Amino acid sequence: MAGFDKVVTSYSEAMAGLEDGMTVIAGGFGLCGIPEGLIAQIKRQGTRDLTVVSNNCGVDGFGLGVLLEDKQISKMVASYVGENALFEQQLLNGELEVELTPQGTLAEKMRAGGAGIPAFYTATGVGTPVADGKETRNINGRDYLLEPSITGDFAIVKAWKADRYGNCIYRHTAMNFNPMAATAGKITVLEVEKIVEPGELEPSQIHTPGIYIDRVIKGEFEKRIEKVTTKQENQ
Amino acid sequence: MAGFDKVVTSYSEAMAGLEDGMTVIAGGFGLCGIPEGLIAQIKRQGTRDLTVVSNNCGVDGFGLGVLLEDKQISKMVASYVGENALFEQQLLNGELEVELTPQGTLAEKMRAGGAGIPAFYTATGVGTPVADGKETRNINGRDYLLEPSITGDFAIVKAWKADRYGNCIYRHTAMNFNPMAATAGKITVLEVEKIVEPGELEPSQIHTPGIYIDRVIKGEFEKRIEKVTTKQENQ
Amino acid sequence: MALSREQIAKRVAMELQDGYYVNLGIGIPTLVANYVPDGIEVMLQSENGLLGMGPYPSADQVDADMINAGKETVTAATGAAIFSSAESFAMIRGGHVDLTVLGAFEVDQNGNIASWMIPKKLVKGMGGAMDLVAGAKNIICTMTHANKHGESKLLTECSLPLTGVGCINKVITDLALLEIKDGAFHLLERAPGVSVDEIIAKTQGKLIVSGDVPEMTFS
Amino acid sequence: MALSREQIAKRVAMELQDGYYVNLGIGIPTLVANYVPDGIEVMLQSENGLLGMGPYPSADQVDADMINAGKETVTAATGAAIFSSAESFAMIRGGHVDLTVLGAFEVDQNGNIASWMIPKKLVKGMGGAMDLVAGAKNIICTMTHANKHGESKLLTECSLPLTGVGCINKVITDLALLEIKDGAFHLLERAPGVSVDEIIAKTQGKLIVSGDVPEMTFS
Repeated sequence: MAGFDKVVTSYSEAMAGLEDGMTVIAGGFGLCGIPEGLIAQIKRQGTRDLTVVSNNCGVDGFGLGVLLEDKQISKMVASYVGENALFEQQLLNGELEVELTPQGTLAEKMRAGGAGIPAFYTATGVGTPVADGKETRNINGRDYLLEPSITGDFAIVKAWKADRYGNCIYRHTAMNFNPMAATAGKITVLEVEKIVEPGELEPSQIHTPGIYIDRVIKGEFEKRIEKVTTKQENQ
Repeated sequence: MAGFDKVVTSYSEAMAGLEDGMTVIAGGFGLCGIPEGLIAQIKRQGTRDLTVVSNNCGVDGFGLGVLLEDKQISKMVASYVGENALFEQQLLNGELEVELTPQGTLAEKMRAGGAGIPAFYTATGVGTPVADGKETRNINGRDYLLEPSITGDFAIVKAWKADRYGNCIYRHTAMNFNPMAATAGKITVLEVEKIVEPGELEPSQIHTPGIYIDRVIKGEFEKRIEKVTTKQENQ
Repeated sequence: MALSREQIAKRVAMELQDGYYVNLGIGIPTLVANYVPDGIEVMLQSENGLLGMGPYPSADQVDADMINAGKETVTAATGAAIFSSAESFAMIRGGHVDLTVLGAFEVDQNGNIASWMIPKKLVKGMGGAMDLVAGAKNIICTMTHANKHGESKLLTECSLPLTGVGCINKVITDLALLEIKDGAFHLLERAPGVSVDEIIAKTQGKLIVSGDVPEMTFS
Repeated sequence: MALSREQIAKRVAMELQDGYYVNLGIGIPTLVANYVPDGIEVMLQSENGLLGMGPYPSADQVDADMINAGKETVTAATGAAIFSSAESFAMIRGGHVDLTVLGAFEVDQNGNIASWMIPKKLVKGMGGAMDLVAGAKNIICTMTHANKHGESKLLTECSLPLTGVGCINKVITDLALLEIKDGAFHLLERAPGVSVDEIIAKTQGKLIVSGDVPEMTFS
């Protein structure tokens, strides 16, 4: 790598430096817009005792779910985790700690983490179990919770197209948590479908500017669909 | 207006409901990306005692500066206001109150206001006059200021192209404060160079989704330049 | 007779207004999209990051990169916008969504809602529900009036852990339409053929019945 | 001899590293862009919302919609990105900018900086300076060592209202390059022909001089 060319050609380079006990923030919503190859690399590396921050934890055998197979995740921060039996089992066995976080608060925690905002107030969760142990403060007549931001040692992100500088765009709703995750990693690794040359992406249409991205790798994606719903079946 | 068609055809419709004493949040950076016609309409309407929140206050005779001519602004919240003599004069006379706010904090206050976050912590301004009267709190070993968010009765915003639903895109650096301003108005009025039909803008390339926009008007723009700098002069 | 799921959805749909941005939860709320009254346009917000959710795709339109918050493949309507989940919840938390419709286990007379957690059962998570109930200006809760044991789900005080506090304005059940205000359920409409007495019997929380309670109509 | 503005900029430019994202303030810092060493690429961030600021446009390229934070017409470099001011300051506040170069009225031995407000003079505002000094990992302050009355601007304690606290790592003046750490200015380099004694005389704050202090070189 020289200058701003952040493209790496192997997954081991892409995830170099990931160590046991680190925090990994992952983009994606369900199985949509997940960095499939980077997750596979973490499984291959066998890194353990990870704290993973992601809206969901994949399904059995796909997405972040594969990191459960060898018990690589010790703590999961997520808004909804109900899609895999292995998760359930490890949770009940006490092998896995879970911090359930409201989806919007989770998105904002990642954004705030990347934006140098250590904490913010939100009405979400006031009066619920989410408020346990958190400061509640009345501002202009309404109660709000103080929520700390999240940063990670690594962020793993999936985009559609990126240039060599890491400027990237996401495709449709595969955007989801990826832009915030991208900002919140000490090292942010971007896995993309296509690498283009700098200048090919219109500057004002870039979703995530390259300043947030440390490494870019071209991946191949299965893009498994969680729930195929079509007109024929439903209307 | 029916359904989601937010296009209005007169400036008086565009700014209907603006009353003396209200708070107006305006997009723009210097004279770049300012809603010229909406500002002119406020001058025409003669609405007084306004609190205006904007990064700058235009120049003498252009941009928000024209609202100083008839003393329509009683308070200005801005990060930098040094470009007009009239401003200086009204400030020294005590006719105008100014709340200087760091540029990044101002941008974030607007975003937070639109996003239902009543306050956030930032390191910006700690130990400076900006911290006077604000809570300072140590989080993870560093001091931060608690900054309340900003919302306005009206937001006036300038974009390049919008569809009838108010989905819009900005052109180059004329984006600046406009996306945040758009979210922070009880009523948000968008002045644009071109109106297109819904579906013409690529969904994932829209900068501001129409949900934030109440009225859209097509304007004509002078686009005055504050400092023309060219290669010939400088290199 | 108690309303079917479809009838509940149909009654909810009558609350829609032209130009509303609406978030529909999973279950009965999703069905509301099928009953938008003629002459009215609404735009559906899906909290993963889509404003202007269209119908399900045809088999050859299915795209793994185009899903809704229920993780179902969908299409984008004309004039849709797609954005990050942070932007999506900025909309929700900031009160820009006109109406949210969601299901619940319990609702109480103070507008509290419990919808995500049953102690000693495995908790899958709250997803976006807590943000939706905290942020929406206007929330309709759809549910059966009583559980399968005949116990009321409209309570004096929710017994389950809450999703949100004092946030529910309106409840549409299989038996009735009720408004929540001033610490009580106000019975506004009853399902066709359902007696006020039955509703009284199946409402554990404080219920206000004033005058004749009309039967629901669906158009 | 004291350095010219251009020479200060040239010395600052030697601090650049390949692949740095850099924010340059108004005045001397702006000139740094003209002296980026050969073989090194940097990308300039402009806080209104531009990453990858290019040179000034030719007369026929001038575009009112393409300006920098100094409100000057500029161009976008190849591979530039344009975004909102909130995003721009998310980058800055979040510590993603590798180096910030800015001017100051005063700097003190604890790394405090005063650069925006002179009491009893009209205050135009801090613009983005407070965010930049609070957010940058690495800040170089450029200034003349003393004011026109010969009074030091490198102080024990800033006398003017602050822009930021404990944030300046390095000062490059017309006389010297100094590092600030452990509550003192550490003299690392002197301008060619400027004596250590002159620097001592013109530094009011605590100054550490260890061993021979080399003269600056510019390449």
